Amino acid sequence: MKSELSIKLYKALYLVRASEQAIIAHYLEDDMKTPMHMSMGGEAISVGVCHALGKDAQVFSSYRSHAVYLARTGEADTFFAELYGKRTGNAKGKAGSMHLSAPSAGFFGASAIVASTLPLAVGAAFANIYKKKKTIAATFFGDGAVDEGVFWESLNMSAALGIPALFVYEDNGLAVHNPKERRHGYRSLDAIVSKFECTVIEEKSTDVEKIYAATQKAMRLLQKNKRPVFLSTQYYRYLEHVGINTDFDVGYRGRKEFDVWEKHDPVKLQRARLIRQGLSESKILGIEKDIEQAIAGAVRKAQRAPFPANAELYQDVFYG
Amino acid sequence: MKSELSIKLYKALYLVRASEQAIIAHYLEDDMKTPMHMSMGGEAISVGVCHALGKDAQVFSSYRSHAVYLARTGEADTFFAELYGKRTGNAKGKAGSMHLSAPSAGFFGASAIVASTLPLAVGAAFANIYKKKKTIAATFFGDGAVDEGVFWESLNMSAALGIPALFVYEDNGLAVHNPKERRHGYRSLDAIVSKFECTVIEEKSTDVEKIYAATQKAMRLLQKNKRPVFLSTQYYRYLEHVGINTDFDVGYRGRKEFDVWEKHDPVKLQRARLIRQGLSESKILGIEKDIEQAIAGAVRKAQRAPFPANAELYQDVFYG
Amino acid sequence: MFSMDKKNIQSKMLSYRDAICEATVQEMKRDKNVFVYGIDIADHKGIFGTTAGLAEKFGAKRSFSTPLCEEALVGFGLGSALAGLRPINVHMRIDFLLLAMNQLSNMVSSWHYGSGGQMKVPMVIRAVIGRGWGQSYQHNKSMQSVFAHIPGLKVVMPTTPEDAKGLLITAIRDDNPVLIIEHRWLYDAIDKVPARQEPMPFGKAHVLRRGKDITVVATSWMNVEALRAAEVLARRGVEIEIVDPRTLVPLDEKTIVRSVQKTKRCIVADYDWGFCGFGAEIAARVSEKCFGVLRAPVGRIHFADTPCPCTRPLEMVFYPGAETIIREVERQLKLTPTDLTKENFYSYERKFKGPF
Amino acid sequence: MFSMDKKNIQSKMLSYRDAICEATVQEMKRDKNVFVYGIDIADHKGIFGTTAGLAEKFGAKRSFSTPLCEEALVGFGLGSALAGLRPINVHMRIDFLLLAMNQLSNMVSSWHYGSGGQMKVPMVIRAVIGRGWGQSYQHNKSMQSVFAHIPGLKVVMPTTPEDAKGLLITAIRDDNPVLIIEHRWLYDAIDKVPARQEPMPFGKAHVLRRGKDITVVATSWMNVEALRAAEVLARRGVEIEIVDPRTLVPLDEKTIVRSVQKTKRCIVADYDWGFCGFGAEIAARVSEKCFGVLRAPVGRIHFADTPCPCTRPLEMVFYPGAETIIREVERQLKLTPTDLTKENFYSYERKFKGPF
Ligand SMILES: Cc1ncc(C[n+]2csc(CCOP(=O)(O)OP(=O)(O)O)c2C)c(N)n1
Ligand SMILES: Cc1ncc(C[n+]2csc(CCOP(=O)(O)OP(=O)(O)O)c2C)c(N)n1
Ligand SMILES: [Mg+2]
Ligand SMILES: [Mg+2]
Repeated sequence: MKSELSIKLYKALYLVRASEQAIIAHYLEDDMKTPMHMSMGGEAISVGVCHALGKDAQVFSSYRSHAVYLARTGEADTFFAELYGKRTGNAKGKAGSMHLSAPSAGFFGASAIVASTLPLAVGAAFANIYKKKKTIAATFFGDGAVDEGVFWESLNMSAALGIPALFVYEDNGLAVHNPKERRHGYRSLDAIVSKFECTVIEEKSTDVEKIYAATQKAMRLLQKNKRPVFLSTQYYRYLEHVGINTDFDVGYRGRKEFDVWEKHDPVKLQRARLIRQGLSESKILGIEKDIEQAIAGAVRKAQRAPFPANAELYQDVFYG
Repeated sequence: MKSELSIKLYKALYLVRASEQAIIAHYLEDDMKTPMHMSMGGEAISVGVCHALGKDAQVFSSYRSHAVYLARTGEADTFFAELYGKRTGNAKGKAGSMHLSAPSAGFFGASAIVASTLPLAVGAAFANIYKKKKTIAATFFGDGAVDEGVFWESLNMSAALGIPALFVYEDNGLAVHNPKERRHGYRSLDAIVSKFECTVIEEKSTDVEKIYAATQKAMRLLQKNKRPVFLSTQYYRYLEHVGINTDFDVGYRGRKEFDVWEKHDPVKLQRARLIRQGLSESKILGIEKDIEQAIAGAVRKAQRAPFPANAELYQDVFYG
Repeated sequence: MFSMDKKNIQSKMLSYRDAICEATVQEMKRDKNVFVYGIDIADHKGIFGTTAGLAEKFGAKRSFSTPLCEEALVGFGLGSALAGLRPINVHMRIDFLLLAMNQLSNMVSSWHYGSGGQMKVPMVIRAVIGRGWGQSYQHNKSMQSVFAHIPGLKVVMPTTPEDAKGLLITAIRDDNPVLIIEHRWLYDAIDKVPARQEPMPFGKAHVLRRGKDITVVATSWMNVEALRAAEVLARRGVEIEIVDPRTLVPLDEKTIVRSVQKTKRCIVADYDWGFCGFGAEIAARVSEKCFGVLRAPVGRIHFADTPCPCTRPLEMVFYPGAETIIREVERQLKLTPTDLTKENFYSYERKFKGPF
Repeated sequence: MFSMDKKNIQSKMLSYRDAICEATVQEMKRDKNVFVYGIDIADHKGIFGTTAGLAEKFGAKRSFSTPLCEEALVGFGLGSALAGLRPINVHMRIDFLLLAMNQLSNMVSSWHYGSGGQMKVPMVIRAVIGRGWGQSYQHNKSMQSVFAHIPGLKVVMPTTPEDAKGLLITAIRDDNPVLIIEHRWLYDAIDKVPARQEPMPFGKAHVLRRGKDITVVATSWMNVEALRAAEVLARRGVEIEIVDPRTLVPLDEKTIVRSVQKTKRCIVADYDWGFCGFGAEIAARVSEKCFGVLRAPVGRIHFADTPCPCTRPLEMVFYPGAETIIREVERQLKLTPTDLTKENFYSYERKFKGPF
């Protein structure tokens, strides 16, 4: 039982990690013409939350959405198709990396305007209680997003009106290159948010199962209390803000920090757990290989898929 | 000494109260064609703060700005001229009641977009430290304004960058007709703000001298700490949101509440203090009469003053 | 009272305000996913009476006032629409809606497109424009050109009570974001409105008045001014044709062009500033589509290109009106100026009461 | 390096990016009240290099990165300007500036007017537009018409490095709010720029190329496309005249009209959407002022009226370019289509490098 979930989560983590590695391997071919905000380092949060939420949740995210997309859909075919700008992408190539969505898998979309999905999650959560559904609406956002007024508006509104939205705060300490110490006029955001009619759950681990458990707790409290939950998480962004490279040499941060965090790498942690649980190295290698092959296949299919026809530019401006 | 200040503050309070009474007396003549957001009930805050700040402060306010204007300028001539839409108003009639300003008296303007002057005060405060001036920049705003994202943005920005703006929070419990309990997703705003790098001073009295003293304290701390101060005050709005009438009968509040507050009416309180300090009733009546005459004169002058010429419509769109 | 129970195809006299109320009630009864929210929409004043009684009829769940946070409110509507509701978000002034410009232009307008058509956004935003009592520069904007500029938003400006009702019904049933812009001086106008009204199609202009001499394309309140101008001009035998586009997006260019092809002259009287305004769009299109037919350049009537001043005399110059239209017609037709000294034009105190 | 010490009237080759840097440095040296702030303006990338080195030269007090809060940032600038500073607020994308639409349209644009001329607002806002690498619909807007629509804002779109420098200097010295819109593909363009430059007057269009056959009024990047189109067309003897308004507000209508009166034909190629765009304003004005002179309706070239898609093939259709201009010229002049199969047009990978 326990171990089945552990494997499932490992697969999900590995799918994200290996997909981003495939992006790195292929990006310089210049066929994925879309700016990449890589999830690497933060996989445990997206995977833990998305898996705990289950199939029919409504999830929103920022442009840093690869992990969310892959955790929601569990497959790489439409992912790479979208990155390659192909008709076979979920958005037919119109979205690219910054606007991924998969509504049928409960991923309601990513936005490249910082903090802009926060009120959407509140609105979706409202719709759920309106319709007396237990579905949960959640959004991911970063430590830059909380600088924006709409974060506070969304927090206040959901707290004042008793709307059980799940706010997943992903603190990587940076907005582009600017550390939060220079942007946050306070020491502890968690302390502030807990003064709102909002439940704060802190889980600052890169262990996917801890995130998973924290999310389950959040779900219980959302149902029970009819008020929002602020799930406060933390991770280290391995790569540059946008792009596929590390940037430890440009001045604003150093490699040392990475080395510390890398010891708690979410993928490694979960792999070690599987070993502890008695899964053999070869079984794990088998799992990894399957995923890698699926990704390689997805990349190949995406490369070969057709672009949308020119006329499609004008489609879907309006529905109907 | 003490008593001189008390008299000065009483004069200022009385100027506001009597000016608004003159508005009520003349409004139905339909010559002051501008929507009136009356200060009545909140005079102690505007007067206490503005007088403590002294001549060269830079003060911003919301559309509920009669008291601020009169406390900054100390005279009613330009005030009524502006309300009557006349050339002799500070803004030549272009501003009306909602956009009063008197930069030479350190009133940098009022805005009818809720919360919109908050960042202006931060900007002005920044300019002062930039220029190494001790001038203080302040803005008044209400319990509706703090719902808006820009309140939080301004608070956060000034706290993060160490900008000593003075935020004067005037809590009258209402935004139009909507009580704060329905809009605020928290119990204590003061508790939240004090978790920012911001000094919170609570002074929830209608006694102008207490507000004055609290403002002096705020000024000391602004200079010392290089961070914003949040001066938290409270009052009861005597009249309807906009207009010259009471509205205890329309359903959202009752007269009882008014009766309680009216016992601590800011004008009465200060008058009683003067009596206690030994000022005779007839001296006080004399003061009041002088002010009433000045106001009557101001109204008369405003009524007789010319409107701006039609061509002035096109002036001052751009400077120079 | 309005009733869904009996089929009722009669008309009755109704104010624009009540027409909006009726449409809202009708649609809230028809579809339980429709709800109304916004700042101060559920108080005793009910946005000039246009949302009055909704909370009593449908409960606080489907009609409620909110905290003051326009950006979040519009995003909230988007999220609720994506999750299956049909929100109606009301803004007391369009000036306040500008705080939500990001949600409108970056989010609401593009979510359907950006998802490759997977998600849809059935959302109505109602925003009030119009003059008041010395409202000055933060309570007077209109800016339909700004919203119409953004692909993915439909923009509606109803003039008559019947249009207000029919177009709101259509907007609520539309699976796209629709912005409805309502002039507050129109709320008092009373006219015939079908008791049970069907949706009124978007993209169909309304010829408010037939005339042979010149076409006036007018938006919102400017239609009232144009009708008043027509009255005055008719007395000297000049017949103006008034075309109300009703929906700016989608635009019924055909009806406008057909009218100008008949009259060979065109004025566009837009309730907004001029520079890059909707009037510019109409002037550009008419100049193109009626090239060689037009006897004179298209005349453009609009606000003065200044912030709006408070004081009444300047406000009167700021806003164009019937007189402005009359003078422009005279200019184009090379007529001597009509004596207007005895005319009574509309004002804050002397409101248009209908019928159309 | 640029130096204020010696009077230097020579020109040198400079990129648009460096021209902006130089203007900023020159003005910050000249006036200690000038400062630069915004999201990520002081990092090692320095807004595509346009703010690079300022923090080192002038310290963190006069050049600093801020929290992410566009609305507050613009209001902050307004407040600082009222208190005597001359802020320059930079936005990495104009799409983000839309979060501050309220401050721009309700506050910054009107504070001077609303105070009866008592207070002034010397404030510069620089905002970046332009294509990138599949940027999709939230990083592609331009919307100059929206800003130009608002009375009280000056709107500038420099095309050449010299203009970028001269107009920025003017903007900084202007006592009014000025929005400068810069296309990121222009940053790499290198051209002659006077080392010590005087302010360049607002309201003066730049005739980038003389020609007798047709006038192309182009904004920002569209000038580069127009020049490329001119090259191709010149080979078959068609000479287009290119007029770059440079400042939309104030607008130099005279130069545009004079050109069209000469060529008798006009195309407006605007880097933005079409509906109620700046192109509509130009088309309306030219149709009016050149009535009877125009041999054909004004042609309008603009973005497709859709949100911008990510995938390159559709993005190529979304954005107009030299080819669009060539086809429109051919259509107006009734020419057979030029064979363009061997032409190399500009793209993300094949950037225009100057000179003009
Ligand atoms: C409203 C807005 N302002 C600025 C930007 C530019 N920008 C893109 S990402 C980013 C930093 C966001 O930081 P954070 O929220 O912590 O997310 P992270 O990138 O760390 O995941 C900024 C400033 C933007 N996209 N939207
Ligand atoms: C951005 C914005 N939204 C809505 C309004 C409409 N409105 C005017 S005053 C007001 C209430 C403000 O309440 P508060 O800040 O407490 O100030 P008070 O009127 O109590 O002094 C509202 C909602 C507005 N002017 N601006
Ligand atoms: Mg971050
Ligand atoms: Mg209040």
